[in-house]
Amino acid sequence: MKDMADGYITEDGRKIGGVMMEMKNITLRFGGVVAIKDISFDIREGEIRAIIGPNGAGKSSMLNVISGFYHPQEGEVWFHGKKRPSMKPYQVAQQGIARTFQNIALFEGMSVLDNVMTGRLTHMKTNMFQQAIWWGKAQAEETAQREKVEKIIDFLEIQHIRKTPVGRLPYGLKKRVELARALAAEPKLLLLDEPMAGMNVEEKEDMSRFILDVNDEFSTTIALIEHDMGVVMDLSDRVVVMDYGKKIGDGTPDEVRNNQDVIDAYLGVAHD
Amino acid sequence: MPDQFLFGVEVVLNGLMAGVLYALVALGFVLIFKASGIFNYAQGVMALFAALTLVGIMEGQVPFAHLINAIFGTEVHYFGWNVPALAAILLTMVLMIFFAWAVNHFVMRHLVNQEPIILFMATIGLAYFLEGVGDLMWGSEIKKLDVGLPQGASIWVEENTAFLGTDNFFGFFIDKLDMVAALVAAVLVIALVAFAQYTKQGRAMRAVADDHQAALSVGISLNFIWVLVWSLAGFVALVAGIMWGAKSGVQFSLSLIALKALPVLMLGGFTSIPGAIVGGLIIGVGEKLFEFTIGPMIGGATENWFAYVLALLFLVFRPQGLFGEKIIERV
Amino acid sequence: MFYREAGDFKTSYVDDSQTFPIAFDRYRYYFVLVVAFGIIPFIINDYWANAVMVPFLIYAIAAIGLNILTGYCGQVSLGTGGFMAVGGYACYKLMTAFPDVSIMIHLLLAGFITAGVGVLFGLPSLRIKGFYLAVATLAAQFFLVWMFNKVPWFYNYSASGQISAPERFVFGVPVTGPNVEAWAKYMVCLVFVTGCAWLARNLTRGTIGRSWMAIRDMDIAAEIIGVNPLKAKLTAFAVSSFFIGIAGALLFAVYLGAVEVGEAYGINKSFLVLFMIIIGGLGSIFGAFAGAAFMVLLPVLLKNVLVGGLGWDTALATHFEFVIVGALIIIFLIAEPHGLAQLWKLAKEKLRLWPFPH
Amino acid sequence: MTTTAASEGALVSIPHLLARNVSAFGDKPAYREKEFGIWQSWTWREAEAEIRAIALGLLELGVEKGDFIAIIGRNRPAMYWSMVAAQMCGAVPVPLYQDAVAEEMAYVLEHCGARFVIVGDQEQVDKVIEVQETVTGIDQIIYHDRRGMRKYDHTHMNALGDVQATGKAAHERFDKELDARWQSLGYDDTCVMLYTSGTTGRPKGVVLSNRNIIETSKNSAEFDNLLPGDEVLAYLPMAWVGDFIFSIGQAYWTGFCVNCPESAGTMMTDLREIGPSYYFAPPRIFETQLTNVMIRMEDASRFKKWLFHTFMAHAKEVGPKLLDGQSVSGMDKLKYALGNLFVYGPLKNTLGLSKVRVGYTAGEAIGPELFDFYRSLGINLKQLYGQTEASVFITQQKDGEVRSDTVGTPTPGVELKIADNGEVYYRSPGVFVEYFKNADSTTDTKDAEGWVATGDAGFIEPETGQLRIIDRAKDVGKMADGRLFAPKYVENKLKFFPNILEAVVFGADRAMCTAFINIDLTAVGNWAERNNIAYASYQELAGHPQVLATIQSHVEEVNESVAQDEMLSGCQIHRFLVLHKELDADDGEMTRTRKVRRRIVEEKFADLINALYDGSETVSTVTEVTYEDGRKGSIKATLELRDVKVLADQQQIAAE
Repeated sequence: MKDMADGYITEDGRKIGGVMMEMKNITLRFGGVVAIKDISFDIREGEIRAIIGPNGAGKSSMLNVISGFYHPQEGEVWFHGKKRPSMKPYQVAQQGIARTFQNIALFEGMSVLDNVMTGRLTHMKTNMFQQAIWWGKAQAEETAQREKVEKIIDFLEIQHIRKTPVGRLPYGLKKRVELARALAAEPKLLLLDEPMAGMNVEEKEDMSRFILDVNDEFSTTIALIEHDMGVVMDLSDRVVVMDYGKKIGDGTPDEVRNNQDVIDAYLGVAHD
Repeated sequence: MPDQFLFGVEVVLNGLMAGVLYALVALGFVLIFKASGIFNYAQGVMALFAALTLVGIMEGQVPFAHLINAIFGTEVHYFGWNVPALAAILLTMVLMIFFAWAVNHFVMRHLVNQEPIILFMATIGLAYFLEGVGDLMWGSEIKKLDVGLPQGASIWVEENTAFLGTDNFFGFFIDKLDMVAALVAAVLVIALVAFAQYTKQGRAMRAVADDHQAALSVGISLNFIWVLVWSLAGFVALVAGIMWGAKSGVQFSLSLIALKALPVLMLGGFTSIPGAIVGGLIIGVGEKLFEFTIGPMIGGATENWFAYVLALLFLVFRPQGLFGEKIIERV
Repeated sequence: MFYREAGDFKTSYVDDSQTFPIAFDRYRYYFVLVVAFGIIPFIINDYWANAVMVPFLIYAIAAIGLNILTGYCGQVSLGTGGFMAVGGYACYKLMTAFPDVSIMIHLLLAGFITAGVGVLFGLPSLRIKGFYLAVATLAAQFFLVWMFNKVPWFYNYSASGQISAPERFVFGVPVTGPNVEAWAKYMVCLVFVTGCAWLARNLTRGTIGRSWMAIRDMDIAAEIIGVNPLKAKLTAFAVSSFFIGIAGALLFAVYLGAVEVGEAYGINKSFLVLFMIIIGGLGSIFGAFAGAAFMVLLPVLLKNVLVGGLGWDTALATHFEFVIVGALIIIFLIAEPHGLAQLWKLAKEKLRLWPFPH
Repeated sequence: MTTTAASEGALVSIPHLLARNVSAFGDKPAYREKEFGIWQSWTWREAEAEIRAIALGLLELGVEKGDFIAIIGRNRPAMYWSMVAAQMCGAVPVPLYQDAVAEEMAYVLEHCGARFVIVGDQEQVDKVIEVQETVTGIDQIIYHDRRGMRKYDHTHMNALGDVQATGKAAHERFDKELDARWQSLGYDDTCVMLYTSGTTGRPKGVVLSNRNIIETSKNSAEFDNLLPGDEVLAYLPMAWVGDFIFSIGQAYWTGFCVNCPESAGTMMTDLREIGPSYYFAPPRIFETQLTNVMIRMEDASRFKKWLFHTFMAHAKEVGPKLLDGQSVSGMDKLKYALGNLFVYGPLKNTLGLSKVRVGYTAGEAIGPELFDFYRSLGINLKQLYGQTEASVFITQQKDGEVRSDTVGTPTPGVELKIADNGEVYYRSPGVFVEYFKNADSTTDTKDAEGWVATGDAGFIEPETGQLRIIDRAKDVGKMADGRLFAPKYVENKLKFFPNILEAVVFGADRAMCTAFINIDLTAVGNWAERNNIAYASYQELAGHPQVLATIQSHVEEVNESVAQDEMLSGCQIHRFLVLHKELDADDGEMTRTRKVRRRIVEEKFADLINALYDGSETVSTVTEVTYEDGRKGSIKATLELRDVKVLADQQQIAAE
């Protein structure tokens, strides 16, 4: 990895750009419990950034801070070179940050297609009255958005379940539908919260391929949390390691793998 | 002291007494909610049903008399005996326990793991059902309930507070029944707390309230606990029914008290027994005071809605209620 | 069994997302429309209009309204009666204040006014969830009824405290007042039902509908993927109240003619409409119709059987109705939480797969 | 107006037909493909524009007259367009089996010397790149689906879309050249080259001229009265001659619409959505469908089962008669109409066969039960007999003269003769030009007068003129005692049992017949599930005693039936075993069209055959297998051999 002022080149030859998002000295408390303690790191354009750590390290809380669901008591979030003011989650989504959830958060009462269509809500422009009349603007918009969504459905190979209610799907497919919903938003930054939790080896391979393809096809920047170390090391360009709310490592997979603090955290503490 | 102020104090006192009765109904809600997460809309109708049954048994009414007469063309109404109050109360309680079992066996058992809102709607259905059954069993006319509780304003209080007025002639008007009710409510709360703290069943009940799965894993029978809490709720309903029935007769409006208990709960939180008491008192006092001060200016009868609007405003600022903990949402 | 879908393929997204994508369903829908508009008006009599058709159509509108709020957006409301009252009284005030304006416009305006009131009472939904909200909507119910009862301006200071609809015409035919014919009542309601169902379908099939359902299914996730909860919930309250307001206005102006607020728009109305959508099916426009039909027909049927057939007295029959309605609610929630609409859907699926079982 | 002027007489190539179609019904749909959730469709005019763009692009890339262009991919309009575009450039399209392993692909690409390869997606690109290690002639790879292709070296690689774009941009330069090229195509120029799967040896490149294809398409289309409004579903391998005739030959001749499914997994749903009016499927697919029908009906309520069986029984009696236009009593008609409402109609609808006007099956003998089932539903299912070398059609069944045991009368324009040894010969306008770079084989197969040997033994029924096929001519042999041995005849009888997927019968020059059996995993697996028999693999299920017992009873039934036929009674099976693996094309045991390669099976499982004849009770064996990803492995198994009851020869009984 060659360091450059405004980016670097990865081992497999991808160009990584400048800093897209920067977390500065984030501290998050729930009542007396400190979930995140003074953590700083950045995410660069086009990179796959992993956050790892034992259970309860505060990884999900960090993702929740990025997506605007939790508001840290201290610290700043910088996005595209500007300090992000306190925002509602849906405003963060409108800025081009989409995510998936650790415990699948699909809309169970809707079909796969409708779920993915909700991913495009931030791109919908027609107002309520146009929609009530339907003919004209609303229908045209619906068709245009459907076309984009179908591309995603094709991309993730879920055509055969397009009209199935998500409630009936097996776990692995649900995860994929959730990814589709996030992708449908055409995000600049995609957050994945344990995208491979609970999957078998084959499903993990599929999901890894999709993640790489997404990064490759759409040049989407990806930040992910994952437990499976092997997967993380294969997928990601740089890794942040957290333990008990603190950052104990940050760097390329190789650097992190050889970091003594990280080794201690994983070996010394008998987490799962 | 000016009379106006004293009137106010009297209103507050009366409000407190009414609040105690609200709290009594609310207590039934809390019991069931804590143990099973069910918001039992039928609690008020249970009180009505219990009171109807009590009167029916005491007066020796033939259950379903109208129905029987309509079907068989007979003219039966009364057995012709009277049952003493205490025995009738016991019999009613037996019926309420049977009802608790039936609710669990035929309804709630089949709705395990449903969303709370579905359970809530099921209890609305239950309320309709029970109201219909009550009317079919005992008839829908207004009945007087007399189990020997003291009635009328307390002369003692009136005489002993007379000195407060400017001409020593004021005297608070407080219903004796209300005072009994307050006493009963206090006893009931203490008894319930003691039951929950010191008996095996009580501890099991609390365990279930904390964590269903954990309770199951230590061998507590959920079905038993649910029948137990529904029975307890039935008992509370019976007590509330007796109090309200004795105060204003046994009639349909009794079930509307249940609706009053809802804002009480919203204030106090659905899971807190002290919350129910405090909430009841706040609502009782609040609505009486509001009616006393603002009511005349805007047409009166503000008790109809005051409690709800108060609870609504309150909730907007503190969604978890008075005693509830702040909810940390997770994804 | 009767479905023949082979060769029915879609070459555009418009075709693919139409309301009745299967030809057989489409023809059945046209058939219903033809019967409703072309046949029933010519054969309907006073009994059928007053006992069955008109209340069915009016409650169908209300049920569609509540279903949008509860079934699609997941916000339970027990304030339907109160909002219907707003529609009724708004219509009355408009009719008496602007006698020259068409009643159809008044009915629509009544809907818009109710929508405004609905938004106002919907504001707390941003903070309050689940049955807390359900209870909070009771505030609307009780407050509004009290207000129409106690503020004389609303009933034009009439001595009785009641409001009664003056005679109004559409195309020269009386549709309100004492001289209305059965078919005229029926047609007014039918036009509104058709319009409302069409609007509701349009709203629920697109962006707004999906953001409602997203809020219903998982509100936190919905917000994180970009649904503005304020907008979604308030639009649901507005649209829902719009329909309910129209239903309330029709109930007053076309159906009852004269109204005492506590009786016509009491808490029982709220429950009635809620039961309609539970039995009919949450989150389904067809369910609103099915539920309304069921809850309107059930008492008529019971009355005919118990009072007409067995000679019971009316009070007894009413109590019996309570028992049956209560039991039905419970049975539906246990056996089929998605109501008649789901049964209908399952039956349709079965027929489509016939002779195979799955 | 030039194209209309050129009409009938000048329709000498597929591009000519295309031009005719554009002017005759330019706005009618020519292609549809389920993609992105809906049926994308192209009219003849739009299709022509796409094809022309590809052709221009190919010219720009330097395609010369007479070049071979390999086409590899699943059935997609773009792939068909590429074939026609190749023809427009004067090149020869060579469609390949998309599931061929790299080895097979290498042989074909080397043999035809393809300069251009047009493929569907990344998977095929990878294979072709692998092939390029040994095959040097490939100049350009053109791929259709861009997915995953970003990182490839594009110096000799293009996306089809880009080729079209550059083609369009360069149209000023190449329009004239292109028009000159396709207008100069002649009736005897090569239309397409198709590689036969070859039951033995290397694949052979069958060169078919425009005359072959167009005459055959014309004759067969007129035979069945195919119309521009017809719909077909293109789902069979593009490298198979049948697909070429149906989806290009007949489609361009009649102008009907070709529909491509979304993926292999959604084939059945897509079939149902399209509801083709002209449908072809090998018996295997009909069989799978019937098995599914029966399995699903098992779970139905008793009433539905009763309804189903009652009406199906009635249909069996009446349905074929109605279809053949014979007279049927009014009562029967009424009952059939009821059945149509409650059972046949919905059944055809769920199977997607409601609208089938002309249906064909071929390739293998179809079981009479199976054949009658579909016909009794009112589906006009017929048989045809054909070969790549004949541009498919040799014989076809006429409407109203359909039987399960014959393959029909000669297609218009075809002459038949039966040689002394029983082998069937034919001569027709569809007879192929030659085997590419294989003059020896060509002369072996086709004599100077144009007669082609089919390799099948059969006879023409004197009273009906229908051809009846007994077996492969070279497979019909003699047993040690001189009695006739027709393995295919017995194998087909075995395969008519739903539980039996494949059977291979041995017995040439031996004293008795024996057999290998492959069980049908769907049917037997379903049976096992019902009977709570747990199994982890095909192998385990195949070795289960109860399964063996069932198969044994099937074999005994077949023996009874074989014993009826005096000529073939010697073919009764004395011993059999159930194979521990499914015969597979990847292992070379079958052709890509799923015909058993008898020689290879005999070689590979020689130890098992020996065991069948040496009387041993069990046999242990190790077999090499190829996994889907091309890796090799081996499986070990111990198989149980079973003796079967054999009926005494009727003649002998009579003699004694």
